[in-house]
Amino acid sequence: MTRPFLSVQGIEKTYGAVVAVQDVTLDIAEGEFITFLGPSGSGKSTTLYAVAGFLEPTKGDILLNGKSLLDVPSNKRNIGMVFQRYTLFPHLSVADNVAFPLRVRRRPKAEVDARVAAMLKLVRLESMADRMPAQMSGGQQQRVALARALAYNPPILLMDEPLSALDKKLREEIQFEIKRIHNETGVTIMYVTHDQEEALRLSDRIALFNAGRIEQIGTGHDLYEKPASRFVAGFIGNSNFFEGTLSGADRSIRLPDGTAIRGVSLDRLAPAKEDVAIMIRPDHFRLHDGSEAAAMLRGTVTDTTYLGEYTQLAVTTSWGAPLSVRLPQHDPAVSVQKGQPITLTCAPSNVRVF
Amino acid sequence: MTRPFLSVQGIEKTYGAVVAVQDVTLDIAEGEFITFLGPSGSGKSTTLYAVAGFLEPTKGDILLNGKSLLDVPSNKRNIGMVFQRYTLFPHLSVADNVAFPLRVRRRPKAEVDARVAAMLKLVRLESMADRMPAQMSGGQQQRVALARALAYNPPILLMDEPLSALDKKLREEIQFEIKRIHNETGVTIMYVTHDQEEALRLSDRIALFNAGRIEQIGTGHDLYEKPASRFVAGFIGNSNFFEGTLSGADRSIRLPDGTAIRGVSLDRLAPAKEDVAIMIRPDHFRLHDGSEAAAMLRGTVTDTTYLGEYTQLAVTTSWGAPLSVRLPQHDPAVSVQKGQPITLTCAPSNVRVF
Amino acid sequence: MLLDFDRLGALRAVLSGIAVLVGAFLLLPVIVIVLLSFGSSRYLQFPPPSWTLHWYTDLFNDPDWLASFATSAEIAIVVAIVATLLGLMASFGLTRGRFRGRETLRAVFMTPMVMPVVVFAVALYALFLRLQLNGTFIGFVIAHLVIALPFAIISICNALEGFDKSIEDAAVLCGASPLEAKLRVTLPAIKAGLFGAAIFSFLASWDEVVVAIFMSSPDLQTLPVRIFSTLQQDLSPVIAAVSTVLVALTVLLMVIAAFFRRGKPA
Amino acid sequence: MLLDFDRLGALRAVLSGIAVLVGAFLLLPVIVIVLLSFGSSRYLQFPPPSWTLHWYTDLFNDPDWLASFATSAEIAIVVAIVATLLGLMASFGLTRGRFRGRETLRAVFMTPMVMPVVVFAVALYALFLRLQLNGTFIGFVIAHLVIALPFAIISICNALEGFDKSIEDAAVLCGASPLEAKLRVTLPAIKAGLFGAAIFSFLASWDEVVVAIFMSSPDLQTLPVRIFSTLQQDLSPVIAAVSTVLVALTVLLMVIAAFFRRGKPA
Repeated sequence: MTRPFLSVQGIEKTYGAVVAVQDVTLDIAEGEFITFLGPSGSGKSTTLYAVAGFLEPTKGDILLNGKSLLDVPSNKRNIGMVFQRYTLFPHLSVADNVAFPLRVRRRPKAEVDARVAAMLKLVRLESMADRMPAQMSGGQQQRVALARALAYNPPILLMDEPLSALDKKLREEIQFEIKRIHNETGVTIMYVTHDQEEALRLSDRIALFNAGRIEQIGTGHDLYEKPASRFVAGFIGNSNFFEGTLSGADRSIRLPDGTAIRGVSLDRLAPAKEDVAIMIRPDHFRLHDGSEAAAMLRGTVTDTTYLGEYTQLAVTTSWGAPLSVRLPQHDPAVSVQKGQPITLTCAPSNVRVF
Repeated sequence: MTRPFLSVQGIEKTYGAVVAVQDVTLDIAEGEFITFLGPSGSGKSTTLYAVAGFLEPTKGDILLNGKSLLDVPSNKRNIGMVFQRYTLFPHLSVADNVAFPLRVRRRPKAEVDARVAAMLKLVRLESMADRMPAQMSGGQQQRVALARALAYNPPILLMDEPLSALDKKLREEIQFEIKRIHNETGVTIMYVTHDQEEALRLSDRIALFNAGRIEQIGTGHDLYEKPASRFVAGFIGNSNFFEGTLSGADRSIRLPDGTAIRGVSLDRLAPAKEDVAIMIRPDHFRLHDGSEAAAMLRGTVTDTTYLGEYTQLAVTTSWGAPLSVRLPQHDPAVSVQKGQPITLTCAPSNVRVF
Repeated sequence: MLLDFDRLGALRAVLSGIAVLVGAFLLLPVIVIVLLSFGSSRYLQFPPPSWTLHWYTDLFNDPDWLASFATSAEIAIVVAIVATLLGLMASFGLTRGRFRGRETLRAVFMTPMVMPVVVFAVALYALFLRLQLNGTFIGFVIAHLVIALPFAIISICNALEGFDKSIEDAAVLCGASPLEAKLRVTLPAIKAGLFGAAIFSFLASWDEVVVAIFMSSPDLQTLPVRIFSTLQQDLSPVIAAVSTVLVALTVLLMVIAAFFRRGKPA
Repeated sequence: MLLDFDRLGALRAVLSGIAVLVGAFLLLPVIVIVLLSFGSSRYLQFPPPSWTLHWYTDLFNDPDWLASFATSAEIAIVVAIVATLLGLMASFGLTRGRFRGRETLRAVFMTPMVMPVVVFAVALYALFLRLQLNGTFIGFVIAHLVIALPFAIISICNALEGFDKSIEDAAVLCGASPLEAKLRVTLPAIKAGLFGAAIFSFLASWDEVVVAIFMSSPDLQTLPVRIFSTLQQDLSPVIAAVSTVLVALTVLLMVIAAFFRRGKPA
């Protein structure tokens, strides 16, 4: 196996008795876009700050091209970073902000000017070179911050929830820009967010953090389709959980009302487990059309909500558990009425057991 | 026609030369849940404040059961209101907050106590009667504010973006509570929001505001499926717009590359119009399966994004326009690759022309 | 923030050290005076050769000092009450009113804080000569009101600006008249600010000396004036004792004000 | 907010009226003194019988007044510079340091603002007697530094707290050393606060009278001290003229400070 570009090895950070991150290990390839996803306080930002050199891990090491970064101070790590808050230098123009890291490095004026022009072109703000930060919108400021962070060609770009202060439309627009810039520059990006859609949209791989540890690393497809734990299944996408038991020699799954579900993969399950949690995503249900099906659920519709692209049903199962179901608009089920009994099916490959 | 419960008649409000709302007219039935939806500054809050009596319209009238409200001061209008910000009285306990409107009205103690208990039960915070507001989360505070607003049985409840400060999960939870309370109490609700999903989820009818006027009033289904204007189509749900022309005796629609689209309803169109805007929603496209279709678009896939519940394609049409397409996960198109040519179809009933 | 800046340790230690030194420098005079008041030396030897409460006994047996104490307290209490009430009404006008020149008026309110106090003393003296208010209780109250009002107004304006007007609007929609909403909701919610205004006004009057020197008559002398005039004749340890009492009372009131501020609902 | 409260008009008008009256009450003494300084009456008749610049001519031809003016200015300028520099370092320690008792230290810094100024006068006088600093320039500077530092620290601490530390962090990640980041990014960003600190420190020294009375010698008298001592002998229109000059300078500096504050990047 080839040596990884950036390697985080068993990082731990404690504040007194509080453990912020624990045993975080991951390897990142050159040019990869990796996202740290997780709820707030899960340790994703702490890990990023350790890479930036803003805090020293209690244990573990961080290697870049095989060399430890720990004894290198932040300002010598040559890492670019875009912060959650707007961090443009308020007394400097846009061009001077982008030029700052180059001037600190005492590069010749011609090189600085050329590089500033190139960076502003990259983020499509050529016309705003002379603006002051206070005259710009939040979205524009973050694009300038991105240009500044890339100005000195850092091998790694860290982004700490850079879009969290922006509204939804603008966020999507800048996500698109970030993806384009990643393609054009080939820089390695470590991106922190708590927004799963943003993570899915941007990343090559996602590291899902929970309570200071990495719960699962993989592509968005891996995390959505093959969640390694109940936490992952609950965090990525919408999900219904209900109780079930494994029984018989064939270890088939039984729902509380006795219905059996067959053909579900039990690979990831501890062998001796009997009481299990069953997970089905709201959009994996279909209205039962009368044919034989491997997984069938009976219940009563308690509410229907028209949501444009789909219709959401609130269903109470025959054993009283609430169920959320999303049917595409063109499904015949859109005519389902409140209070009506309903039978739903789901492909066994879409049923997860934990 | 029976007399409307609440009637807003030609309201206008100007501040100097600035027109905040103009010619806003709508009738609300008793027990209805109506939502004012629109971007910020569109006049939805101004209209609500006029009903609350916090501002006096420059023109127009507001009638409750046929009687004008304009000369009734705010504190005599008997209207309940939940504000965007947390407005619990900070020095009073939860129970005293809910009791406040009853005590102001000098109701007997026994009635106040009974009513407070009933209201706290309604919002499911019985156990928190003695808490102070500062000890509660934002979601709990808004539920107490709701209990307080309903304590004196007002005929109308106004809600001004009450959930905008809460995070997504909590927002959905309280939306559900509001819907339940609306069902249980039968109160008439006027609700302001800028969140289209919230509007779709809660309302019987939606009034979509734009630039101080009502653009369209109707059910969520009406606004999504039969948008009256390009603004409505763009605001509710995701949408692709592109240019087209009407031609020939049959007034069929031609795309810039010459393809004709047939069978599209032109009802809402001005008769003489030739250059039109065509709108198709991203989830209304299907992959062309080779059969004859009424509407066909050719293009090239420029990007694919896996988003869990669906896959999003960025497509450039043959005449160079960007197109956003969402295909459900089980569609065969999920195997489409970047750079590949693609042919999409859309049912003529899903094509809108403006 | 999670950042702990282990790496910036050296710079941080230097800056913290400077902060502590500057703090010590600022406290030094007060510490010296407190120590001297308990020292046995008639000539303020420092460090004191031994400790005694003698000067406090002298102080509390001197009817002149006690009279000044009473005068100061009476004036300061009346000033605190009037300044808080006037300040409350003025602050409502300043934060809620919408008239031309509101910003200018706000600046006017701060005038007595930034004006040289000696100019105020001259001006009030000249004005009161004509009105025959010099040496009267009411003259003292008016003069100190001018000094104290800006503090009351700052405290109450801050409280009112920190108070979300929507809460008062909510009370009105609940059925309370605008005045009732202010009395039952707004005032209780800003009570920490009102209390702060009263304490700061009290202290502004209680500690004031320059204007008081010109106002005072032989019969009506506030405590700081008596300290000042005694000091010009002789630096005795009794003055250190009075000063210590003055400091103790000030610190006590500041602690109460801070405590009140912290206890207020967030 | 869009609310315009047409309905609360009456109450609002009353409150606005009170605000204007209180403002007039606070301005009255200053207006009287300015008018008197231009009045022709030797005996400060009010309203003045006619107008003259006579007293200003007297003032600017009197070497004693001019010497005091120079003394005040020299002391205040040195105090402003030293207080701003010391305040900057102390403020960094206060806002960035993380040591036990940081909150206490912050309270200590405010001591000179809330302590009775007469106590400071007593304490510094007693202290300086021993150090033989009374009547010296350095003594004045140290004494006024104690009075001025809290203002400088408040102004700079506010600026530092309003400055997002992430911006400095960004400069460090851009390759600047921690010290370089402070000099090239943090200081320019808080320059309005530094300027405010200098102006307030200058004014605190320039306007101070009580401590200065005890420090001063016949050779070294600040302007407020000379006003004070002249006033005790005689209330002449020249004093009104000096007071007006003092007020004019104070207002000028406050306007500059306000302008600077407004001009800073949002």
